[in-house]
Amino acid sequence: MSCLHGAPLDLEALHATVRRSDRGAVATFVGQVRDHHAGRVVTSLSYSAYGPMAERICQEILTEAEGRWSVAVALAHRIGSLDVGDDAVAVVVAAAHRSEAFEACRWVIEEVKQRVPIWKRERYADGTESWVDPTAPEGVQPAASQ
Amino acid sequence: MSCLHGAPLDLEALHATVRRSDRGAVATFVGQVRDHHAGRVVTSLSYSAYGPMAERICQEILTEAEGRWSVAVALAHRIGSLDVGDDAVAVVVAAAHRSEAFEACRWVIEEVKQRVPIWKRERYADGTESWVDPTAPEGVQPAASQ
Amino acid sequence: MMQFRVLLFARYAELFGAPEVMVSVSDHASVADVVAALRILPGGASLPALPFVAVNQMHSDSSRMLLAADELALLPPLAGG
Amino acid sequence: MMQFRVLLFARYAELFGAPEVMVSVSDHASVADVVAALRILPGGASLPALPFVAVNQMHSDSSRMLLAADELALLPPLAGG
Repeated sequence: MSCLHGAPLDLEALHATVRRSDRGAVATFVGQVRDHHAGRVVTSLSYSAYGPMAERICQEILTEAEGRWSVAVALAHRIGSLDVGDDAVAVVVAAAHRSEAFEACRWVIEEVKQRVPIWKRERYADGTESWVDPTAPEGVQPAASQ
Repeated sequence: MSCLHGAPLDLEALHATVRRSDRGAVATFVGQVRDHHAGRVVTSLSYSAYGPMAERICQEILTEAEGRWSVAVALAHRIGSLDVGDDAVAVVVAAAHRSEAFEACRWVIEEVKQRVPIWKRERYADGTESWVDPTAPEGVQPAASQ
Repeated sequence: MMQFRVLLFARYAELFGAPEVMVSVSDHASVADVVAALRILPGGASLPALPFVAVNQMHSDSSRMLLAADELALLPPLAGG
Repeated sequence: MMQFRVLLFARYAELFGAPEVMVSVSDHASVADVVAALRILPGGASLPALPFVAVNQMHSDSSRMLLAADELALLPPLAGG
Protein backbone atom coordinates (compact mmCIF):
# COMPACT_ATOMS: atom_id res chain seq x y z
CA MET A 1 0.00 0.00 0.00
CA SER A 2 1.35 3.43 -0.84
CA CYS A 3 2.00 5.88 1.99
CA LEU A 4 1.36 9.15 0.15
CA HIS A 5 -2.26 10.06 -0.44
CA GLY A 6 -3.72 12.90 -2.46
CA ALA A 7 -7.16 12.35 -0.91
CA PRO A 8 -8.29 12.53 2.76
CA LEU A 9 -6.72 9.81 4.92
CA ASP A 10 -8.92 6.80 5.61
CA LEU A 11 -8.16 5.84 9.22
CA GLU A 12 -10.55 2.88 9.15
CA ALA A 13 -8.72 1.42 6.18
CA LEU A 14 -5.38 1.91 7.93
CA HIS A 15 -6.67 0.15 11.04
CA ALA A 16 -7.94 -2.70 8.90
CA THR A 17 -4.46 -3.38 7.52
CA VAL A 18 -2.95 -4.00 10.98
CA ARG A 19 -5.75 -5.36 13.17
CA ARG A 20 -5.67 -9.06 14.00
CA SER A 21 -7.24 -11.01 16.83
CA ASP A 22 -3.90 -11.72 18.52
CA ARG A 23 -3.00 -8.03 18.59
CA GLY A 24 -5.00 -6.45 21.38
CA ALA A 25 -3.19 -3.12 21.66
CA VAL A 26 -3.56 -0.45 18.98
CA ALA A 27 -1.73 2.87 19.33
CA THR A 28 -2.48 5.59 16.80
CA PHE A 29 -1.00 8.97 16.09
CA VAL A 30 -2.73 11.50 13.87
CA GLY A 31 -1.20 14.86 13.00
CA GLN A 32 -3.73 17.48 11.96
CA VAL A 33 -3.26 20.89 10.38
CA ARG A 34 -3.10 23.48 13.16
CA ASP A 35 -4.54 26.96 12.87
CA HIS A 36 -1.30 28.66 13.92
CA HIS A 37 2.45 28.26 13.49
CA ALA A 38 5.39 30.41 14.53
CA GLY A 39 3.01 33.09 15.80
CA ARG A 40 1.01 33.38 12.58
CA VAL A 41 -2.55 32.38 11.75
CA VAL A 42 -2.49 29.50 9.27
CA THR A 43 -5.43 29.25 6.89
CA SER A 44 -4.31 26.31 4.74
CA LEU A 45 -1.19 24.54 3.54
CA SER A 46 0.13 22.23 0.91
CA TYR A 47 2.47 19.28 1.16
CA SER A 48 4.74 18.28 -1.68
CA ALA A 49 7.04 15.28 -1.82
CA TYR A 50 9.84 13.61 -3.71
CA GLY A 51 7.34 10.87 -4.42
CA PRO A 52 9.31 7.72 -5.22
CA MET A 53 11.89 8.38 -2.51
CA ALA A 54 9.21 9.26 0.07
CA GLU A 55 7.41 5.97 -0.65
CA ARG A 56 10.65 4.04 -0.37
CA ILE A 57 11.64 5.66 2.94
CA CYS A 58 8.16 5.14 4.40
CA GLN A 59 8.37 1.44 3.58
CA GLU A 60 11.87 1.34 5.06
CA ILE A 61 10.60 2.88 8.30
CA LEU A 62 7.74 0.36 8.51
CA THR A 63 10.12 -2.54 7.91
CA GLU A 64 12.54 -1.24 10.54
CA ALA A 65 9.76 -0.78 13.09
CA GLU A 66 8.41 -4.27 12.46
CA GLY A 67 11.95 -5.58 12.96
CA ARG A 68 12.58 -3.72 16.21
CA TRP A 69 9.24 -4.52 17.84
CA SER A 70 6.68 -7.27 17.50
CA VAL A 71 4.16 -4.99 15.81
CA ALA A 72 2.27 -4.34 12.60
CA VAL A 73 2.43 -0.74 11.38
CA ALA A 74 0.40 1.28 8.87
CA LEU A 75 1.44 4.76 7.78
CA ALA A 76 -0.23 7.35 5.59
CA HIS A 77 0.78 10.91 4.73
CA ARG A 78 -1.40 13.37 2.90
CA ILE A 79 0.03 15.44 0.04
CA GLY A 80 -1.51 18.36 -1.85
CA SER A 81 -3.74 21.07 -0.37
CA LEU A 82 -5.06 20.74 3.18
CA ASP A 83 -7.30 22.89 5.33
CA VAL A 84 -7.02 23.56 9.06
CA GLY A 85 -8.14 20.44 10.95
CA ASP A 86 -7.42 18.02 8.11
CA ASP A 87 -5.47 14.87 8.94
CA ALA A 88 -1.93 15.28 7.58
CA VAL A 89 -0.30 12.10 8.80
CA ALA A 90 -1.47 8.92 10.51
CA VAL A 91 0.47 6.08 12.12
CA VAL A 92 -1.38 2.99 13.37
CA VAL A 93 0.48 0.31 15.32
CA ALA A 94 -1.06 -2.95 16.47
CA ALA A 95 0.71 -5.27 18.91
CA ALA A 96 0.03 -7.93 21.49
CA HIS A 97 1.35 -5.58 24.19
CA ARG A 98 0.62 -1.91 24.64
CA SER A 99 4.16 -0.85 25.54
CA GLU A 100 5.39 -2.06 22.16
CA ALA A 101 2.49 -0.39 20.38
CA PHE A 102 3.22 2.98 22.05
CA GLU A 103 7.00 2.81 21.56
CA ALA A 104 6.78 1.83 17.91
CA CYS A 105 4.10 4.46 17.18
CA ARG A 106 6.22 7.22 18.71
CA TRP A 107 9.34 6.02 16.92
CA VAL A 108 7.64 5.88 13.51
CA ILE A 109 6.29 9.43 13.63
CA GLU A 110 9.70 10.77 14.69
CA GLU A 111 11.41 8.89 11.86
CA VAL A 112 8.85 10.15 9.35
CA LYS A 113 9.63 13.71 10.37
CA GLN A 114 13.40 13.11 10.18
CA ARG A 115 13.70 11.08 7.02
CA VAL A 116 10.80 11.29 4.58
CA PRO A 117 11.29 13.92 1.83
CA ILE A 118 8.10 15.92 2.26
CA TRP A 119 7.76 19.69 2.38
CA LYS A 120 5.09 21.98 3.73
CA ARG A 121 4.07 25.39 2.42
CA GLU A 122 1.82 27.38 4.74
CA ARG A 123 -0.64 30.09 3.80
CA TYR A 124 -1.40 32.73 6.41
CA ALA A 125 -4.35 34.96 7.17
CA ASP A 126 -2.31 38.00 6.02
CA GLY A 127 -1.96 36.53 2.52
CA THR A 128 1.72 35.60 2.81
CA GLU A 129 3.14 32.10 2.39
CA SER A 130 6.20 30.32 3.78
CA TRP A 131 8.01 27.04 3.52
CA VAL A 132 8.14 25.39 6.90
CA ASP A 133 11.75 24.90 7.96
CA PRO A 134 12.20 23.21 11.33
CA THR A 135 15.93 24.06 11.16
CA ALA A 136 15.39 27.84 10.77
CA PRO A 137 15.25 30.12 13.83
CA GLU A 138 11.75 31.32 12.90
CA GLY A 139 10.59 27.86 11.82
CA VAL A 140 9.82 29.10 8.30
CA GLN A 141 11.48 30.49 5.16
CA PRO A 142 9.55 33.01 3.05
CA ALA A 143 8.16 31.57 -0.19
CA ALA A 144 9.35 33.23 -3.39
CA SER A 145 5.97 33.48 -5.13
CA GLN A 146 3.01 34.66 -3.10
CA MET B 1 -19.97 12.26 29.19
CA SER B 2 -19.98 8.87 30.90
CA CYS B 3 -16.96 6.59 30.48
CA LEU B 4 -18.69 3.20 30.74
CA HIS B 5 -20.57 2.04 27.68
CA GLY B 6 -22.80 -0.98 27.25
CA ALA B 7 -22.74 -0.59 23.46
CA PRO B 8 -19.79 -0.69 21.02
CA LEU B 9 -17.37 2.21 21.49
CA ASP B 10 -17.77 5.10 19.06
CA LEU B 11 -14.22 6.25 18.33
CA GLU B 12 -15.40 9.03 16.02
CA ALA B 13 -17.53 10.50 18.80
CA LEU B 14 -14.60 10.31 21.23
CA HIS B 15 -12.36 12.10 18.74
CA ALA B 16 -14.98 14.78 18.28
CA THR B 17 -14.96 15.63 21.99
CA VAL B 18 -11.23 16.50 22.00
CA ARG B 19 -10.41 17.75 18.53
CA ARG B 20 -9.84 21.48 18.11
CA SER B 21 -7.97 23.45 15.48
CA ASP B 22 -5.17 24.43 17.86
CA ARG B 23 -4.52 20.81 18.83
CA GLY B 24 -2.62 19.27 15.97
CA ALA B 25 -1.46 16.06 17.68
CA VAL B 26 -3.89 13.27 18.49
CA ALA B 27 -2.65 10.09 20.18
CA THR B 28 -5.08 7.22 20.60
CA PHE B 29 -4.93 3.91 22.37
CA VAL B 30 -7.49 1.19 21.77
CA GLY B 31 -7.48 -2.10 23.64
CA GLN B 32 -9.24 -4.92 21.84
CA VAL B 33 -10.31 -8.36 23.03
CA ARG B 34 -7.53 -10.82 22.22
CA ASP B 35 -8.10 -14.42 21.15
CA HIS B 36 -5.78 -15.84 23.80
CA HIS B 37 -4.76 -15.21 27.40
CA ALA B 38 -2.53 -17.12 29.78
CA GLY B 39 -2.11 -19.89 27.23
CA ARG B 40 -5.83 -20.44 26.66
CA VAL B 41 -8.03 -19.72 23.66
CA VAL B 42 -10.48 -16.95 24.55
CA THR B 43 -13.82 -17.00 22.75
CA SER B 44 -15.55 -14.09 24.49
CA LEU B 45 -15.57 -12.18 27.76
CA SER B 46 -17.63 -9.89 29.89
CA TYR B 47 -16.68 -6.78 31.83
CA SER B 48 -18.49 -5.77 34.99
CA ALA B 49 -17.91 -2.62 37.00
CA TYR B 50 -18.65 -0.87 40.25
CA GLY B 51 -20.48 1.67 38.12
CA PRO B 52 -20.64 4.91 40.12
CA MET B 53 -17.10 4.53 41.45
CA ALA B 54 -15.74 3.59 38.02
CA GLU B 55 -17.30 6.71 36.50
CA ARG B 56 -15.90 8.85 39.30
CA ILE B 57 -12.37 7.45 38.96
CA CYS B 58 -12.40 7.80 35.18
CA GLN B 59 -13.33 11.48 35.53
CA GLU B 60 -10.61 11.87 38.18
CA ILE B 61 -8.02 10.39 35.81
CA LEU B 62 -9.11 12.73 33.00
CA THR B 63 -8.93 15.75 35.30
CA GLU B 64 -5.49 14.73 36.56
CA ALA B 65 -4.18 14.18 33.02
CA GLU B 66 -5.51 17.57 31.89
CA GLY B 67 -3.77 19.12 34.90
CA ARG B 68 -0.41 17.46 34.28
CA TRP B 69 -0.25 18.10 30.55
CA SER B 70 -1.74 20.67 28.20
CA VAL B 71 -4.12 18.15 26.64
CA ALA B 72 -7.76 17.25 26.19
CA VAL B 73 -8.59 13.62 26.97
CA ALA B 74 -11.54 11.37 26.16
CA LEU B 75 -11.93 7.92 27.68
CA ALA B 76 -14.41 5.12 27.11
CA HIS B 77 -14.58 1.60 28.52
CA ARG B 78 -16.96 -1.08 27.33
CA ILE B 79 -18.90 -3.17 29.85
CA GLY B 80 -21.03 -6.27 29.29
CA SER B 81 -20.37 -9.05 26.78
CA LEU B 82 -17.65 -8.64 24.16
CA ASP B 83 -16.39 -10.86 21.36
CA VAL B 84 -12.80 -11.33 20.20
CA GLY B 85 -11.69 -8.24 18.29
CA ASP B 86 -14.18 -5.88 19.95
CA ASP B 87 -12.88 -2.58 21.30
CA ALA B 88 -12.73 -2.82 25.11
CA VAL B 89 -11.19 0.54 26.00
CA ALA B 90 -10.27 3.70 24.13
CA VAL B 91 -8.22 6.72 25.15
CA VAL B 92 -7.99 9.73 22.83
CA VAL B 93 -5.66 12.61 23.68
CA ALA B 94 -5.40 15.83 21.68
CA ALA B 95 -2.62 18.35 22.25
CA ALA B 96 -0.67 21.05 20.49
CA HIS B 97 2.47 18.92 20.78
CA ARG B 98 2.86 15.22 20.08
CA SER B 99 5.11 14.45 23.03
CA GLU B 100 2.38 15.58 25.43
CA ALA B 101 -0.26 13.65 23.52
CA PHE B 102 1.76 10.42 23.69
CA GLU B 103 2.77 10.80 27.34
CA ALA B 104 -0.73 11.60 28.53
CA CYS B 105 -2.27 8.78 26.47
CA ARG B 106 0.13 6.24 27.91
CA TRP B 107 -0.39 7.54 31.44
CA VAL B 108 -4.18 7.44 31.19
CA ILE B 109 -4.38 3.81 30.06
CA GLU B 110 -1.99 2.75 32.84
CA GLU B 111 -4.06 4.61 35.44
CA VAL B 112 -7.28 3.08 34.11
CA LYS B 113 -5.80 -0.38 34.59
CA GLN B 114 -4.54 0.47 38.09
CA ARG B 115 -7.48 2.37 39.50
CA VAL B 116 -10.83 1.87 37.80
CA PRO B 117 -13.01 -0.84 39.43
CA ILE B 118 -13.71 -3.02 36.41
CA TRP B 119 -13.49 -6.82 36.24
CA LYS B 120 -13.14 -9.20 33.35
CA ARG B 121 -14.52 -12.73 33.08
CA GLU B 122 -13.13 -14.75 30.20
CA ARG B 123 -14.78 -17.68 28.41
CA TYR B 124 -12.48 -20.23 26.80
CA ALA B 125 -12.78 -22.63 23.89
CA ASP B 126 -12.85 -25.57 26.34
CA GLY B 127 -16.02 -24.22 27.96
CA THR B 128 -14.42 -23.03 31.21
CA GLU B 129 -14.48 -19.48 32.52
CA SER B 130 -12.13 -17.45 34.72
CA TRP B 131 -11.88 -14.06 36.34
CA VAL B 132 -8.81 -12.26 35.06
CA ASP B 133 -6.49 -11.50 37.97
CA PRO B 134 -3.30 -9.65 36.98
CA THR B 135 -1.98 -10.26 40.53
CA ALA B 136 -2.31 -14.07 40.35
CA PRO B 137 0.60 -16.22 39.13
CA GLU B 138 -1.51 -17.71 36.33
CA GLY B 139 -3.17 -14.37 35.53
CA VAL B 140 -6.63 -15.79 36.24
CA GLN B 141 -8.79 -17.20 39.05
CA PRO B 142 -11.31 -19.93 38.21
CA ALA B 143 -14.91 -18.75 38.12
CA ALA B 144 -17.27 -20.49 40.56
CA SER B 145 -20.19 -21.00 38.20
CA GLN B 146 -19.45 -22.24 34.70
CA MET C 1 -23.58 -3.50 67.26
CA MET C 2 -24.59 -2.37 63.79
CA GLN C 3 -25.75 -4.22 60.71
CA PHE C 4 -23.35 -3.23 57.97
CA ARG C 5 -23.97 -3.64 54.26
CA VAL C 6 -21.01 -4.67 52.07
CA LEU C 7 -21.02 -4.42 48.27
CA LEU C 8 -19.41 -7.33 46.43
CA PHE C 9 -18.27 -7.58 42.84
CA ALA C 10 -17.06 -10.11 40.31
CA ARG C 11 -15.37 -13.11 41.97
CA TYR C 12 -16.21 -11.92 45.48
CA ALA C 13 -19.91 -11.70 44.61
CA GLU C 14 -19.59 -15.25 43.29
CA LEU C 15 -18.01 -16.48 46.54
CA PHE C 16 -21.01 -15.27 48.53
CA GLY C 17 -23.54 -15.90 45.80
CA ALA C 18 -24.82 -12.32 46.15
CA PRO C 19 -23.90 -8.76 45.10
CA GLU C 20 -24.13 -7.59 48.71
CA VAL C 21 -24.15 -9.08 52.21
CA MET C 22 -25.00 -7.77 55.67
CA VAL C 23 -22.65 -8.35 58.60
CA SER C 24 -23.00 -7.55 62.32
CA VAL C 25 -20.08 -5.53 63.66
CA SER C 26 -19.47 -3.23 66.63
CA ASP C 27 -20.38 0.43 66.39
CA HIS C 28 -16.70 1.25 66.16
CA ALA C 29 -15.71 -1.20 63.48
CA SER C 30 -12.85 -0.77 61.04
CA VAL C 31 -12.77 -2.07 57.47
CA ALA C 32 -10.62 -4.95 58.77
CA ASP C 33 -13.29 -5.85 61.33
CA VAL C 34 -15.92 -6.07 58.61
CA VAL C 35 -13.65 -8.20 56.43
CA ALA C 36 -13.00 -10.54 59.41
CA ALA C 37 -16.75 -10.89 59.93
CA LEU C 38 -17.22 -11.68 56.24
CA ARG C 39 -14.51 -14.36 56.23
CA ILE C 40 -16.40 -16.52 58.72
CA LEU C 41 -19.62 -16.40 56.68
CA PRO C 42 -20.39 -19.24 54.24
CA GLY C 43 -18.25 -18.65 51.15
CA GLY C 44 -16.01 -16.18 52.96
CA ALA C 45 -13.06 -18.51 53.53
CA SER C 46 -11.60 -17.75 50.09
CA LEU C 47 -11.64 -14.00 50.72
CA PRO C 48 -8.14 -12.53 51.22
CA ALA C 49 -7.40 -11.20 54.70
CA LEU C 50 -6.65 -7.79 53.17
CA PRO C 51 -8.76 -7.33 50.07
CA PHE C 52 -8.76 -4.02 48.22
CA VAL C 53 -11.68 -1.94 49.45
CA ALA C 54 -13.46 1.26 48.60
CA VAL C 55 -15.23 3.41 51.16
CA ASN C 56 -17.73 5.84 49.68
CA GLN C 57 -16.35 4.95 46.25
CA MET C 58 -12.77 5.89 47.11
CA HIS C 59 -9.87 3.46 47.42
CA SER C 60 -9.26 3.01 51.13
CA ASP C 61 -7.24 0.87 53.53
CA SER C 62 -8.27 -1.69 56.07
CA SER C 63 -7.52 0.42 59.16
CA ARG C 64 -10.20 2.93 58.24
CA MET C 65 -12.98 3.28 60.83
CA LEU C 66 -16.48 2.99 59.43
CA LEU C 67 -19.59 5.07 60.03
CA ALA C 68 -23.02 3.49 59.70
CA ALA C 69 -23.71 5.54 56.56
CA ASP C 70 -20.48 4.57 54.78
CA GLU C 71 -20.69 2.62 51.53
CA LEU C 72 -18.14 -0.20 51.75
CA ALA C 73 -17.22 -2.23 48.70
CA LEU C 74 -14.79 -5.15 48.40
CA LEU C 75 -12.85 -5.00 45.17
CA PRO C 76 -11.30 -8.10 43.61
CA PRO C 77 -8.06 -7.49 41.66
CA LEU C 78 -8.90 -4.94 38.98
CA ALA C 79 -8.83 -6.08 35.37
CA GLY C 80 -10.11 -3.17 33.34
CA GLY C 81 -8.46 -1.77 30.24
CA MET D 1 32.56 17.02 -18.90
CA MET D 2 29.05 15.71 -18.42
CA GLN D 3 25.64 17.33 -18.36
CA PHE D 4 24.15 16.38 -15.03
CA ARG D 5 20.45 16.61 -14.14
CA VAL D 6 19.54 17.74 -10.63
CA LEU D 7 16.05 17.33 -9.14
CA LEU D 8 14.80 20.26 -7.08
CA PHE D 9 11.92 20.41 -4.62
CA ALA D 10 9.91 22.93 -2.63
CA ARG D 11 11.90 26.10 -1.84
CA TYR D 12 14.87 25.01 -3.95
CA ALA D 13 12.65 24.50 -6.98
CA GLU D 14 11.34 28.02 -6.35
CA LEU D 15 14.86 29.49 -6.22
CA PHE D 16 15.60 28.16 -9.70
CA GLY D 17 12.06 28.51 -11.00
CA ALA D 18 12.09 24.87 -12.14
CA PRO D 19 11.74 21.34 -10.73
CA GLU D 20 15.05 20.32 -12.30
CA VAL D 21 18.15 21.93 -13.77
CA MET D 22 21.09 20.72 -15.84
CA VAL D 23 24.68 21.59 -14.85
CA SER D 24 28.00 20.91 -16.57
CA VAL D 25 30.50 19.14 -14.33
CA SER D 26 33.62 17.01 -14.86
CA ASP D 27 33.26 13.29 -15.44
CA HIS D 28 34.54 12.69 -11.92
CA ALA D 29 32.32 15.10 -10.07
CA SER D 30 31.20 14.75 -6.45
CA VAL D 31 27.86 15.92 -5.05
CA ALA D 32 29.70 18.97 -3.69
CA ASP D 33 30.98 19.81 -7.20
CA VAL D 34 27.42 19.75 -8.56
CA VAL D 35 26.19 21.93 -5.72
CA ALA D 36 29.02 24.42 -6.37
CA ALA D 37 28.01 24.55 -10.04
CA LEU D 38 24.38 25.16 -9.05
CA ARG D 39 25.26 27.99 -6.68
CA ILE D 40 26.69 30.13 -9.49
CA LEU D 41 23.56 29.72 -11.64
CA PRO D 42 20.82 32.40 -11.53
CA GLY D 43 18.86 31.82 -8.30
CA GLY D 44 21.57 29.59 -6.88
CA ALA D 45 23.08 32.11 -4.47
CA SER D 46 20.51 31.28 -1.75
CA LEU D 47 21.32 27.59 -1.88
CA PRO D 48 23.24 26.38 1.21
CA ALA D 49 26.81 25.25 0.57
CA LEU D 50 25.92 21.82 2.02
CA PRO D 51 22.27 21.11 1.32
CA PHE D 52 20.79 17.73 2.16
CA VAL D 53 20.94 15.52 -0.91
CA ALA D 54 19.67 12.18 -2.08
CA VAL D 55 21.49 10.03 -4.62
CA ASN D 56 19.31 7.38 -6.25
CA GLN D 57 16.63 8.19 -3.65
CA MET D 58 18.85 7.54 -0.65
CA HIS D 59 20.10 10.15 1.77
CA SER D 60 23.72 10.80 0.86
CA ASP D 61 26.57 13.16 1.69
CA SER D 62 28.34 15.76 -0.36
CA SER D 63 31.60 13.86 -0.79
CA ARG D 64 29.90 11.12 -2.80
CA MET D 65 31.22 10.69 -6.35
CA LEU D 66 28.56 10.71 -9.05
CA LEU D 67 28.04 8.45 -12.04
CA ALA D 68 26.28 9.81 -15.12
CA ALA D 69 23.24 7.59 -14.44
CA ASP D 70 22.83 8.69 -10.81
CA GLU D 71 19.64 10.47 -9.81
CA LEU D 72 20.66 13.46 -7.69
CA ALA D 73 18.07 15.43 -5.73
CA LEU D 74 18.56 18.48 -3.52
CA LEU D 75 16.36 18.30 -0.43
CA PRO D 76 15.31 21.46 1.46
CA PRO D 77 14.81 20.96 5.23
CA LEU D 78 12.18 18.23 5.60
CA ALA D 79 8.82 19.25 7.01
CA GLY D 80 6.61 16.17 6.78
CA GLY D 81 4.53 14.76 9.58
